[in-house]
Amino acid sequence: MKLNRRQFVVSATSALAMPAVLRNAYAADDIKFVSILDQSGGLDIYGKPMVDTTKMAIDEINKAGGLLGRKVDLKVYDPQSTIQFYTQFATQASAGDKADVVHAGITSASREAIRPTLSRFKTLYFYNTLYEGGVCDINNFCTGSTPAQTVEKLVPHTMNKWGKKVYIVAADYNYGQITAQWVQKYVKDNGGESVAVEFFPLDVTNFGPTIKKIQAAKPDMVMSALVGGAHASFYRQYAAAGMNKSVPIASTTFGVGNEHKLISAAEGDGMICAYSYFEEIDSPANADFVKRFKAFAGDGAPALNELAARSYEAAYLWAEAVKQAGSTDRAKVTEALRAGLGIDGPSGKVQIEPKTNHAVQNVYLAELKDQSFNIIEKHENQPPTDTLLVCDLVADPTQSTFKFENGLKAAGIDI
Amino acid sequence: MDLLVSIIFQIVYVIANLALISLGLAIIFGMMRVINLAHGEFLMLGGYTVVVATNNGVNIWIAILILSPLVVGLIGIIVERLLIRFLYGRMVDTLLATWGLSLLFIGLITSIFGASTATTISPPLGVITIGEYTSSGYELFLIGITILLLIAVFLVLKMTTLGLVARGTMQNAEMASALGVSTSRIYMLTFGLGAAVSGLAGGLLAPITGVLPTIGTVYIAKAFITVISGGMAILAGTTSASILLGAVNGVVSFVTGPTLGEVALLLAAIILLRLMPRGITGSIFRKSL
Amino acid sequence: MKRKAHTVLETRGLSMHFGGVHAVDRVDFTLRENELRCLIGPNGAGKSTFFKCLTGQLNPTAGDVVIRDVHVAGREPHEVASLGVGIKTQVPNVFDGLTVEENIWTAARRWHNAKRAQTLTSDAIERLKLGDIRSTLVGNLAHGQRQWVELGMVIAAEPWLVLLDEPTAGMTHEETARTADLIREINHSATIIVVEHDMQFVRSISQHVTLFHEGAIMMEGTMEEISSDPRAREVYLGSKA
Amino acid sequence: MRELREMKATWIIAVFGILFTLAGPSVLELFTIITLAQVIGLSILALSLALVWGFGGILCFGQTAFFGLGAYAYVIAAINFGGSSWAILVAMLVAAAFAAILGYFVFYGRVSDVYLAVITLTVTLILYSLIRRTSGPEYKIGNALLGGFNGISAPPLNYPWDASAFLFPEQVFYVAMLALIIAYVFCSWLVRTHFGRVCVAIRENEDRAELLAYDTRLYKLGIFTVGAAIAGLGGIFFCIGVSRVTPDVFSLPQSALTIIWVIVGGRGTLIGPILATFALYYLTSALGSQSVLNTNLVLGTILIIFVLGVPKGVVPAISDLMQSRRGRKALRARERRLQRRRPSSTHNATTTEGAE
Repeated sequence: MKLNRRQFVVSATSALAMPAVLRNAYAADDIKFVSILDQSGGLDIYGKPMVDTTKMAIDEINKAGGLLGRKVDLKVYDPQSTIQFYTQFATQASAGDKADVVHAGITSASREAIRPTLSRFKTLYFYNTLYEGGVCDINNFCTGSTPAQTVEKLVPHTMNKWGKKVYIVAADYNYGQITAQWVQKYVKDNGGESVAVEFFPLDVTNFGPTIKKIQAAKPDMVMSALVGGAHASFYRQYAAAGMNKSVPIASTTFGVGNEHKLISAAEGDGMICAYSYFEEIDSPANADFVKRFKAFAGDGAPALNELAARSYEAAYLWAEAVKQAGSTDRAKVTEALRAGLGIDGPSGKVQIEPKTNHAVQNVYLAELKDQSFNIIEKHENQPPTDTLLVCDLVADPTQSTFKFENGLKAAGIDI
Repeated sequence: MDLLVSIIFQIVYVIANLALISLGLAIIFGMMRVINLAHGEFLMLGGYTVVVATNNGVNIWIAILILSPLVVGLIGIIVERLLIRFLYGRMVDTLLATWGLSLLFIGLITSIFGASTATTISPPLGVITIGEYTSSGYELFLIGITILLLIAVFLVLKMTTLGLVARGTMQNAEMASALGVSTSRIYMLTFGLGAAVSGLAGGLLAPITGVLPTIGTVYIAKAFITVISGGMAILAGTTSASILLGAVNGVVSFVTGPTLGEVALLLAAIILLRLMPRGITGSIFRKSL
Repeated sequence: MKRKAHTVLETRGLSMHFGGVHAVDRVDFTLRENELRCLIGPNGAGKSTFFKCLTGQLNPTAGDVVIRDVHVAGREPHEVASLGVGIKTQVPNVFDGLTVEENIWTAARRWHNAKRAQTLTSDAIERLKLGDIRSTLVGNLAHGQRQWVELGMVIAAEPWLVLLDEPTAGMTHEETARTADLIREINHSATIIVVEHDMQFVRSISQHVTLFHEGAIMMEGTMEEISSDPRAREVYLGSKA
Repeated sequence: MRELREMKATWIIAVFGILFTLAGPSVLELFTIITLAQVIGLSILALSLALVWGFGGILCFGQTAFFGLGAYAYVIAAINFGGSSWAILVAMLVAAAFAAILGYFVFYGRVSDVYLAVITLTVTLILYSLIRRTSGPEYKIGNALLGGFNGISAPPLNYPWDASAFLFPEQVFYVAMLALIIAYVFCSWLVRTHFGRVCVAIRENEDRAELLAYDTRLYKLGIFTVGAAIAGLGGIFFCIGVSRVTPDVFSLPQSALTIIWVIVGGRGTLIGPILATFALYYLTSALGSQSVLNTNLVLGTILIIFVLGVPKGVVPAISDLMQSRRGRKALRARERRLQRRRPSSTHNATTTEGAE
C-alpha cells in the first residue's frame, strides 16, 4: 500500500502536538464512514467478511493518525438482507448521520435502492461488490470487477484447456442473465459453442434434472454463474454424480461466498475461477495483508475473497482521495478520485477509471486444489470494458443511471 | 432409453426428497395439530450435528444415522417441555411461537458457527452408472432410506403402544385422558419423534446440500405445502402428496427448466387444495395412517 | 280458515345416510300453516338429523324438502333461513363475543332497517325479560340464559316458520314453563316445529305430535293418542331401559 | 351506547394522528420523516390484517400477497401512465380484484380455517416464486420491465394529475399519514356498520349467522376484498418509501411479520396493530444498527415471550388491566365466564368433531 508518508508524518505529529483535552473535543468533528452490509439473513455469507476488512482498514487508518488530523468514525448498519432496511439506513446515514462516505450494498437490488437516496443527499457512495456492470453515476464508485473484465480472460483460457462446447448455468436474476450473455459472446468470439444456457432461481437446491441434461448434452466444460448458499449444492451434486471428473467447471462466482471452503477438496478440485483477488496471491503486500487480517479477526477469521479485499482497498482508495483533496467535501474527493487516483493494495494496483467511476484492476485466474486457489494467470490493469461501452462521465458528468438494469439489449449492446 | 431410466430415477429421487423433508413436519402436524414453523431449523440442526461430529472425527454414518436424530430429537423434547406444551389447542399461537423458535435457532447457530461453516464431508457411496448416464450412489441410498423411514414410522404407529396411544390421543384427547393415558407424555414423545425424524432428514441431506444457518428457509415452504396437500394422515398423506408434487416438479423441470418446475409444483398444490380442501387424505385414503 | 289447510312444509322420501347408517329413511312429512308440531322419539330416532335436513345444515342423500313451494333440499342454511324461517339449534348457538342486545339486533337487522331493527330488538328483550343483562357478553351467561337469547334472536326476526331443536335443554323447571308460554305466543303468528325430549313440555304445548323411530315416522297424532299407543310406549320404555 | 363510545375513541385517535402529522416534520429529523413513509405503508398493511383477521375472523396468512400486488401494480401503472395519481387507484383495484377471485374460490369452496391460512400463504409464495423468475428482458408489462429478483425502482408521488411535480419528503409523509388516518377511520366505521357487525357475528359463530339467513360467504368475501384493497394501499406507500419494489414484499418473513404485528398489537383492535408495526419496525432497525446481538436471536426471543406471556396482544392486555382495576366485580365476572366457558367450549368442540 502506498500510504502518503509525508502526510502521515504531518498528521501524526499534529495529533501528538495537540493536548489530550482538545483531541477529545474534536470527537464531534470525526470523519464519518458508514458501512451498510448484510450481517444476518441469507446474504451474510458475503457481508460478514466485507465488514471485517472494512473495520480493519478504518482501524489501521486511525492507528496511523486518522485523516487530515481527524479520527475516522466507522458506523456499521446491518440491513438484515432486506431491501427496505437498505433504504432506511442509507437515508439515516446521509440525512441523519451526515456521513462523509457510505460503502454499501451487495446485490444490485440493494445498490439500486440506495443509489438515488445517496445522490439526492449528496453523499459519496462506494459499491465494492463484483457485479454485472453498467452503473453510470458520478456519485457512485463501483470498485468490484465486472463480467467483461473476468469472463474475457476466463473463457479463452478454459476453452483452450478443456474444449469448445460450453454449457452455461447461471443464477436467475440480472447478474446471472448478463454474465451469461458475456460468456456466450466470448465463447463465440473464441470459436466455441454454447450448447445450452440454464437459469436457476436462487432458492433451488436440487440440481438433479440439470445434471442429467448436462450429461445428455455432453459439453466440454460447464461455465457457472450460480449465486448464494442454496446454489452451492450444485457443486456437491455435480461431484456426487461423478461429473467433476469428466466435465470440468469454470465459474465467475464460485468462491466469493467462500464456497470453496464449504465443499470438500474432492468435490472442488480442478475448478477454475477468475477474480481480481484471491487470498492465495503470492505477493509481499498480500502476504502481509492476510497476516494482519488473521491477527485482526482472530480464530474465526473467514477466508478472504474479492469482496472482502476490495472493501479494504476501497476504504484506502477513499482515504487517499481525502488526503489528496485535503478535505472530505464530496466534490473535492470525487475530483481527486477521478483524477486517476490509485493505490497499491493486496490485489495489486487499483485505479479509478474516470469515464465510468469503475476500477481498473488486475484479474487473476486460479485453479482450485484442496480448498485453496492456485494462481495460474495474472492480467494487469484490466479496464471495465463493458461499462465503458455505455458510459462516459467525462463527457456528461450529470448522469446517474444503471444502464444494464433491463439487460444488455436495452442498453444498446447487441452481442 | 438410458436417458429415460435415469430421468425416472431422478424423479423418484425428487419424490423421496420431498417425503424426507416433510415427514417430521407431518408427524407433528398429523398427531398434534401443531404447525411447526421451526421445522426447517430442525433440519438445519440435523445438518450441523453431522458437520460438527465429523469435524471432530466421528464416522460419517454414525453422525448421520444415529447422532443427528438423537440430538435433534432431544432438542425437540426440550422445546416441547419449555414452550409447546403451554400452547396446545392454540393453533395460531403455536405457529407464532415456533416462528420465534425458528428465528432463535438461526440467530443462535449464526452466533456460534458464523454465517458459513467449513465442511469436508462429501456424499459417500460413489457413482452409479445407467448406460451413458451417471448418478450419485448417495441419491440411491437416500431413496432407499426414505422408504425404510416411512416403513419404520408406520411400524411405530401401528405396532408399538406409543403409536397406538398416540393415534388414540390424536383422535380424541379427552377420551384418552379419561382412560388414564398421560396425554402430556404422549405429546412430548410425539414431538420428540417428529423432531428426530426431521433431524435425521437434515443429517441425511447435509452431505448433498451443505449446511448454512439459513438453509431451513429453503425447505420449510415446500415441506409445509406437501404436508397440507397430503392432509391429516401422516404416512398416506406425505407419500401421496410427495408423489404427486414431486412428479409434477420433476417432469416440468426436465421439460422446461427449474424455474417453471417450482412454479408447477406450487400451482399443483393450489389446484389440489381447491379440489380437496382437506388435502388428499381428507378426500381419499381417509382411514389410513 | 281455508288458509289453515294450506301446506307450508313438506318432505318427500327424505333420506339421510351416513355410510351404512340410515339416520333418516324415506320420510314423507307434511306441515300445515299455523300448526305447532312436536317431533318426538328416543335418542337416535333420527329426529335431529331430520331437523338438520330441513334447515340445510345437512344435505340429504335423497328426497326433497319443499317450503312454500321452494325446493330447499341441499340448499345452504342461509337460503332456507332467507325464506323467513327462524331456526334454533340444539346446542346454544349464539355469538359469544357479542352482547345480548347485539345478538338479537343482528337477527332483526337482517330483515329490517336500522330503526325498526332497534325496536324489534327492544321488544324481544322485553318479552324475554333480558333487560338486566342486555349489555352483557353472551359468552358470560349461564346455559339457560343463552337459550333465551337464542329464542330472542328467533323472535326478533319475525319469522313465519319456526324450527326449534330442543329449546328447553338445560333449562330449569320454571324456565321451561316460560318457554312453553313463549312458544304458544309465537304460534299466534308463526307455524312451528319443535324437536323435544321432555314429554311434559310437549304435552303442555302441542296439538299434533310426530313420533320418530329408527329413522322413520312411526306414527302421528295428538299426545293422548300417542301415549296410549302400546307400540309407542314400547319404543320409549325400551329406550329408557 | 357502546358503539358511540368506541367511535368517539376512533375520533380521538384520529385527532392524535393529525396532530402527529402536523407536528412531525418540525419535531422529527428529515431522515426519520423519509423512512416513515415505508413504516406507514407497513402499518396500513397491519391495519388491513387487523380488519380481516381481528374483525372478519379470516386467518389470512398471505395478506402480503395483496400488499405486494398493490406495490407492483402501482409501480407498473405509474411507469406506464407517467404519473402516480391513477396508478394509486389501479393498485388498489388490482389487489381487490385478485382477492375477490381468490376469495371466491376459498369461501365458496367452504375451505376450513387452517387450510385457508395455508392456501393464502401458498398463493403468496407462488407470487414470490413467479415474480423472482421474471428477470429476463422478455418479461415486461407495457413499458415496465418486471426485473425479477432485482425488482423495479418506484416512481415518486406527484401532485394530483401533474406528473412533473414530485412531492417533497415532507409532503409524502403528509399524504401517507393522511392515507393511514383515512384507512383507520374507514375501518373503524366499517366494523360498526351493519355489514361490519355481521362480519363480527360471523367471526363469533358462522353457523348461527347462516341460520339467521346471512350468506356468510358473501360477507367474508366482502371484508376480504376490502382488506385487500387497503393492503394494496399500504403497498403503494411502502414501495414509495423504499423507492423500489422487489419480490421481498411477498416473502415468508414479510408474511410472518405482518401476523406478528397483529398478534403483538392485539386481535380485535385496529389501533393496536398499527402501533405494534411502528414499535417493532424501530426495534428491528435499531437491532440493525448494533452488532453485539444477532438480530434473529433477539426477535425470536421477543416473539416467544409474547406468545407465552401476552397472548392477547398489548392493547387488549392493557385494557384488560384497566378493567380489572375498575373493581372486583369485573374480575369476578371474568372468573365466572372462565368457569362456564370451559365445560361449554369442550362440549362445542366434541359436537363439531362428531358432526364432521
